[in-house]
Amino acid sequence: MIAGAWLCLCAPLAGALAITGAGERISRRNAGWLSTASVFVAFGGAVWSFLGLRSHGSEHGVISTAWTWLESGKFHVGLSVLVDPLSTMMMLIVSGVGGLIVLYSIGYMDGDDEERRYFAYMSLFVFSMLLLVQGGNLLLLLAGWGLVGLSSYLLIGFWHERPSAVAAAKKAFVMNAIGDATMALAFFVLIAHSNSLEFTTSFATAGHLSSTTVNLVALGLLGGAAAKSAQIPLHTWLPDAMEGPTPVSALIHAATMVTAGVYLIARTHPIFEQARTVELVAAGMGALTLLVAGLIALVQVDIKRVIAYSTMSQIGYMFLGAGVGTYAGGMFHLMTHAFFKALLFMAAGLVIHALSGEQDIRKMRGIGTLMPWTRWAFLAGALALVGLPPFSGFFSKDAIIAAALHDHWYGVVLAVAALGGAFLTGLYTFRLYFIVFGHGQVSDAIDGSHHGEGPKTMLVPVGILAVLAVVGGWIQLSPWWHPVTSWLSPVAATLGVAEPPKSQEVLASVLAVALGLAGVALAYALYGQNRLAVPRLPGVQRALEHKLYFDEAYDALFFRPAAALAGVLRRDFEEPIVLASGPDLGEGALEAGAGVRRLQTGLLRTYVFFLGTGMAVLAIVFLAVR
Amino acid sequence: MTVSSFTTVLICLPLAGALAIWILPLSRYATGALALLVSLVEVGVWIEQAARFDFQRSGLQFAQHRTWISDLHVSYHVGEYAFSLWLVGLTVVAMAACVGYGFWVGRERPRAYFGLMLFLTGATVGVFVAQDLLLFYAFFEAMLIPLYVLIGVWGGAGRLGATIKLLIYTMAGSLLMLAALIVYGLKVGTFDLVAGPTSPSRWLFLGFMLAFVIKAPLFPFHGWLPDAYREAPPEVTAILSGVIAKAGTYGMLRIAIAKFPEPAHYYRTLILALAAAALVYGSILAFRAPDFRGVVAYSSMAQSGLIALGLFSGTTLGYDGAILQMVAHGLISVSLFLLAGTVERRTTTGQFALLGGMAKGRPALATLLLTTGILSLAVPGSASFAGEFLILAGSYQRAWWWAVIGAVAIVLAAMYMLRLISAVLHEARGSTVHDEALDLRTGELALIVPLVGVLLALSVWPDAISHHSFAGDMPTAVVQEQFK
Amino acid sequence: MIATPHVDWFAISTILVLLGSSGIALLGAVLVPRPWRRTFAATVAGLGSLGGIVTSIWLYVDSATGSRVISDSFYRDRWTALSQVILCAITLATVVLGKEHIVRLDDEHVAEFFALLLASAAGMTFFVGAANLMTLFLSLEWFSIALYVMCAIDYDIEGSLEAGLKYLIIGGFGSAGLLFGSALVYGATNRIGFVEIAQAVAQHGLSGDLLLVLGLALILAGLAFKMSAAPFHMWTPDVYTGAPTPVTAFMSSATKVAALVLSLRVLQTAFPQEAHLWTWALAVIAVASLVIGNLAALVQTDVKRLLAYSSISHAGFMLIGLSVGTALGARALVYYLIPYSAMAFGSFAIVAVRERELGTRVTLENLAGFGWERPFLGVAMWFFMFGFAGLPLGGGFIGKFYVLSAAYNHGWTWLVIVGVLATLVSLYYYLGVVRAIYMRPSSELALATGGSPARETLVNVAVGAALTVSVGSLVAVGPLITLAKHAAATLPF
Amino acid sequence: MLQGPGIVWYLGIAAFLFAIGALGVLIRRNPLIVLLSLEIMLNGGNLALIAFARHAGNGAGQIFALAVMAVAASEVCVGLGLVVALHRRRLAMDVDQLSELRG
Amino acid sequence: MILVWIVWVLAGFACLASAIAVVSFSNPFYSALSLIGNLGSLAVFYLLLSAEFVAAAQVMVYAGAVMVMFLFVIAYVGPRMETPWAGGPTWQSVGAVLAAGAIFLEIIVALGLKAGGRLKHSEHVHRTFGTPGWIGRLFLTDHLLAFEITSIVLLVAAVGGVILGSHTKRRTA
Repeated sequence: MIAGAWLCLCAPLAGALAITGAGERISRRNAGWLSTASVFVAFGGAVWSFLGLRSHGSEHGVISTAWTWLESGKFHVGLSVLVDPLSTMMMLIVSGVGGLIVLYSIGYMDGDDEERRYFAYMSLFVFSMLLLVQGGNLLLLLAGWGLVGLSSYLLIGFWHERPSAVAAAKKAFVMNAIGDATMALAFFVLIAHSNSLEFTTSFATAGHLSSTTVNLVALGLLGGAAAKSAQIPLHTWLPDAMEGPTPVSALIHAATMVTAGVYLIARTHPIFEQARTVELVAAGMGALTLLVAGLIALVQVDIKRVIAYSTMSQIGYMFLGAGVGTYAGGMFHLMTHAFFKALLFMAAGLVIHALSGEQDIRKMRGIGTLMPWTRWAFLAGALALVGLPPFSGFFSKDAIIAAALHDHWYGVVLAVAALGGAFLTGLYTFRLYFIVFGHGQVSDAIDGSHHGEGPKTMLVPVGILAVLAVVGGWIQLSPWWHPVTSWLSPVAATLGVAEPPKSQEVLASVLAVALGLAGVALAYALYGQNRLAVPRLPGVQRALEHKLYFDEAYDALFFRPAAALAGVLRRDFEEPIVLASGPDLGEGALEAGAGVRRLQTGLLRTYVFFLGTGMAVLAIVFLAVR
Repeated sequence: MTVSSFTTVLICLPLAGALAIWILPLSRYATGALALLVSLVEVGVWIEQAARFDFQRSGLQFAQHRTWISDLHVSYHVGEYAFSLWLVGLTVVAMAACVGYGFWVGRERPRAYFGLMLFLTGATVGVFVAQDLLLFYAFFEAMLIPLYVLIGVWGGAGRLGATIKLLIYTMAGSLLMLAALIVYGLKVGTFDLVAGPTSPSRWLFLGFMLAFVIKAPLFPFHGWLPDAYREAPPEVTAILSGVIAKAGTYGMLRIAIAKFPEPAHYYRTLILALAAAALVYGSILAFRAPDFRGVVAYSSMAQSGLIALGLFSGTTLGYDGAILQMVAHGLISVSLFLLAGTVERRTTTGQFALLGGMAKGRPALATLLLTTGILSLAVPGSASFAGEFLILAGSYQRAWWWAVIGAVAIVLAAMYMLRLISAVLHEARGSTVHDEALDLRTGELALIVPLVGVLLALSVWPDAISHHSFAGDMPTAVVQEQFK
Repeated sequence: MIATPHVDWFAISTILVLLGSSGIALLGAVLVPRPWRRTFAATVAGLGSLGGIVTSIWLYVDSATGSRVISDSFYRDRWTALSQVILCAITLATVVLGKEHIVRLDDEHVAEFFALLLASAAGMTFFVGAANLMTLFLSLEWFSIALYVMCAIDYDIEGSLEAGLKYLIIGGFGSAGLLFGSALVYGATNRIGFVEIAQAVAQHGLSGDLLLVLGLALILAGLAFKMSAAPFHMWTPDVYTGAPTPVTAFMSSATKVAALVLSLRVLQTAFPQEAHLWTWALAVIAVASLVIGNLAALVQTDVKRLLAYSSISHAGFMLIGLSVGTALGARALVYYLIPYSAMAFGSFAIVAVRERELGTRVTLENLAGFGWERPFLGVAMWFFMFGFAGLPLGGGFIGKFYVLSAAYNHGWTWLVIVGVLATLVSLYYYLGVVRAIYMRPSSELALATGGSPARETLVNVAVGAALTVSVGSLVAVGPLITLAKHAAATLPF
Repeated sequence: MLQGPGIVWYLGIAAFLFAIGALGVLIRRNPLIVLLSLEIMLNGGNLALIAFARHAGNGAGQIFALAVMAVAASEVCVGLGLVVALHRRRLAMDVDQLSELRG
Repeated sequence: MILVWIVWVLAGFACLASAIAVVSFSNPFYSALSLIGNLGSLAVFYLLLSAEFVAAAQVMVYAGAVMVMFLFVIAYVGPRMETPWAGGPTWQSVGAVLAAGAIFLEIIVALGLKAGGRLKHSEHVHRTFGTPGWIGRLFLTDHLLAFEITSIVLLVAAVGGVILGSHTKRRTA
């Protein structure tokens, strides 16, 4: 079991190192296969751990420490992996979906100059993500947390000749660094109080902390989670991150990394439970994000950006779920979301690949007729996303809405937001679907550049994921059948308040499905059949197209002042004062020297005069002092 | 040869090598080869010493003691503590890499050059092992002598001004230290660092600290830094920032904190503020620096601030983190500056406006620069992260705001370092980047890859340093007892 | 029958050896044919100074307890002997340097030069042992007059005569002051012997006596003049620049040694009751020298002038050791003198080489590339400059440490601060020299014609010796301090 | 017993000589006159020595004075030699003109 | 007594006047001659102070030998007229007077304050005080070394004079 976990963790790292080290001695294609293999080995390891854990029957999982990673005084942190239900679930998702996406990349990246680098990065990412989920203590979790950010940076900026890609990569990293920093601060508090970052010790400590302190800790963790999961206000990097290759978007910015925030909340829920306020803030944040992202998604014309906003929105659901206490619900949605969102991205990738990189949905009209498989796959994903039964999204999303509804007035607000989100989801998803795959004139631009359906390496993973997107939700149909919840209960027991009665479940499901369908219908009317004119609200539209001016606001609030401050410091402090003060003093000394030098007239009488004066003064002083 | 003489060997071997190079009329190639050999042997000696080091035992090891000036109680007293062992290791490894770099690029006037490099090695090792104040001071100053010539002769166009600034600034500090150490030594009747008692004098503390804050440097004593780092040959800049600056922070720990506990306590907030200022200010300026070395230079200043933050937080985590960070940052900045050198050799410039797009077709350069840059911004999981984490966790225990400032600096570090990476490697090809500019050659790889390798190894096991810097579990106690 | 006093010939053997070889050299000026004259005189002078070293070492060994000899007018003790060793060593080095670098014209007056050199050295070796005001004054004039002539001996060089005349007149003024001061002290105490003066002051309660302190002021001024301490220093740059460089090398090292060593003896032996006056006065003079010497040196371009100002600032440093009036100060002074004189001599010797090679004054400009052309001399200059600056490349480092320690021990922390600040300022111009010899390409330099090819063998020996002493004194601090301690032990503290 | 004016009067003269000699050195430019002024200063010292010798009734002062005479003669000898050399080199007999070395 | 006083006043007057004359004549020739007068008047003082031998030496060595040397040189280089006070900055002339005046006043003040004290009563001296024989004895006993080195000083000066004064063929060009 433990060996499986280590295997799972190390295989992708070994893959990354092997590809890097081999350099040009390995062919591009083989690099791709090597990477794929390493991730599937990891999946094998994950399965091994899963089976082992099942038979082992351990309640809280097993920690295996390789060696002490960091130690100072009483504080010490091992390089250890944790195998427990939560981590195994994540391992399975990460390595499984990851393996499929890496496989898909072989086709997608075929022909790129730097395929090797790509696959090395991909393996590195999978390793980092596994470290994040397997890390046996908070510090290793943070290490994985940072490393996924790094891999994300590397992969977003993969096409580094594009300034926009580089800028997006930097933005993603910096935003994530903010999250890392707040998490680190939260850890400092824990260390100060318990000298430990072990999960159990820390959670136990949290119980003894004052409410302010524990709220601060939770807030720090939430900062990290929000940054990683692109929740408002730290969300602006995610749409830009679509500059990366599409499989990257599928893997990192849809299936795995961005959902790490949910994992973090689930993992550290004992702390959040001590800090209910913060937990509710998280839920509210999720609600806000899911609405805002849904709205923005309505007007985007870049296929990947639409899906990206949809991702933000769906993660908003997960946060909502975790925030109200149904950690398992959040995790369940995380899993199904991984399936269908990866699917959507990969289907979109097929289209983009077929169109040689074109991402503007207005130029894709009619592609569906040329790519039927892709179209079906996309449709499966879209339906899962909207959450219509029996597609996977239905089961997971409705559980969250139901849980939210259960809470008092705040819960109602959250549930209303979530239901609004369901409507929006239907609308923007099918707007996308109808524009891209709807019936219509195949645009001229497509004809010339179209490559047809992609290669098998791409279609097979898409197919598998399409199936998973359909059936993935069936493993849990709360409240009647809930293996996921039970599986996770030892580590992420759902809060009592989040245990919704059956009536609520039904109510939530009905409402959500109805609203989702309404959205789909509206989209059909607007875009599928063009029966209705898209309402003209230029102000709103412009605001949404500018993503509600978040970027502009951050630019004006943070970047510009900081840059200006740096400029001012440099121009008005560093150069004139710090750098010049030394030379100025030196100038002063030199001037004094020139003064002394002028005394040295070369005239004998001056010299004698000074000698005589010196004598006289010395004598006077001596006489006076004696 | 007894075990104790290892330390002396570490000092004298490079000095003897320098002498041999100056005296023997060797060819250009043979000179470089001899120098490299000597520095590699030096590394070997250090490894042997590290292997024999007893990390469980407190107190000085490999110590040697000879009377030097009897009537003032000055002695030749050298020896190593665990943390000095690491700093010595940093020195010898960094120097070997830099000597190798000089060999690789074929510096003009090789005999003078390599002699000076070896001399510098000996002097720097001396700083870290000296256990007598005057001896420490002598080595502290002796480092400047070769530096002055190395920068002044082999440096860039503005080298003359830069050298003068470097020397005057650092000497301004260290001469006041001389005054302070005279007063201390005569007052307590010995210059021995081990035997000497603590002193409550605030003036003396400030005298010592001034030298260290200039050398490190902390804000606002860094007036010498930008010019020196820009004008020096890259390998010398690497030493300056990777090793020499650490002498400043080492001095803070070994002398300022250990010998002046009461003043250190009294001025703690002031110094923490300076350190934090260095951290933030350096980061901000690094973000605006227009060239490769400018960024790394200011980031070094920021890192010195961070280390000082750890040391003066006065906590166990802070001390351990500071030592770890000294070593990690030392290796990082050596690698970065050597990389800056390789970039400059290919493009003749370090100006970002003229660079860009170097990653295309140069995978080795790109990979190494990226790796080092990422390590430098302390990505979680790296050795530098471990150091930074410990330092900030330690300073949090002093007061929460230091950790918050440090956290801000984490973000700033990401900003400037990514800016550097993309300005050099990414986006459109710069006007000075030609297709003929090759990827890193074998020689260069042989220098930088081991450094990065050590860093990665440390990232995998930072505990190698963090738990082996102070005997026992509580560095605070060890420092309070003055490492006895 | 007059009972002439017992003459302890051994006590003055060094002086006699030097004087004797001076005489032989002088005879050589007349008797030896011109082509051989230089070699002959230099050899005689070299042997003479070597002999002087031997006898003074012997004297050191054999004079564990100090005493006064020949009617109490000369000290036979280790203080004298140690200074004599230093002086003779400087003389020997000067002979080695001068063999090739003095008086180019037809070897005219070469033998006389060596004779004068030795005579002047003899005067100094006497001066350091003088035991009363009269022998002090006479031996001062003895070596001064020889120096006046040596400064002007190469009167074809521009400025040589000017230097000689300036030195003579200012020197005359200074000696007149010293004389009048001696007269006043004599008048106040009726004594001229140092010991007797102190005794008289103690017996008759003369401390603070008007004539005594007035005399002390004038004596102090006269001696400070010889040390070229500010504000009595103004002749120094001009004379050092104008004099033939070997003479400058000799003056800058030997004269300072003699003046400082003797001043300490006079002040400690004859005026211990007035210590409250002269310690402060010397401290102020030291500070003035440090300030003025260093500041003026900052703006010099002529290397000899620069070194001259540097010697003023070093006089300031050594005066710190003198001014504290303690045994530690005395040790510091003696110790400091050893590396200082080696470095001062060595640096001027190197200037002499460059001067000869260029046929013109050496400036920072035309030093360009020197370090690469003449690696050994370049390295030596490098060592000297850094050593002067107090960096640990030579005994100057320990010397500064020592005098500052002495100042602190005396309770003068402020003087320590002044000392380190002065060192800081000095760094700028010392580094300037290193910069000139190494960091400017020699292509910037248009070599003046008219220089003669350098003859380096002997110079290298002399510079090498100076280098060895200056570096060696860093390593062998212990033994040197022991010497200094024994030497200082003969003075009353 | 000293006849005539007391020792102090002699010393006053000596002081005056010393001062006037110093003044001469300070205000005259002809090196010859400067040398003469130096002689006056030395003579002032000599007078003081002899006066004190008489006052104390001990011989050291007189011996000292005699030695000073010799020294003065020596200085003059060298000084005049320099003046002659200056003359030969066709240099101006003016110490203010001798300011080649300065700064 | 009176006679002594008269002699003293005359000599004093001559001494002061000639000293002033030395520094004020513009012709060095006259200055030199004035110095002879000065030296002569000093010789008178020496006699009054029972320093017979010194007085004699003063006249012979100084006024005789040294001054003759001076006059020769002045004749050789030609008397060059020069006004006192001229040349150089004004502050220097003022400063010169101040410095010289200060030295003078200091000594006078010191003497004046002491005049009533110990300086008032001079010792009785033996008749031989200051005689050549007495001086000679001192030279050979108490001050043997001073005597010897005086001769060396003279020798050195002589050699120096020869070197500086000797006239050899100059290098052409």
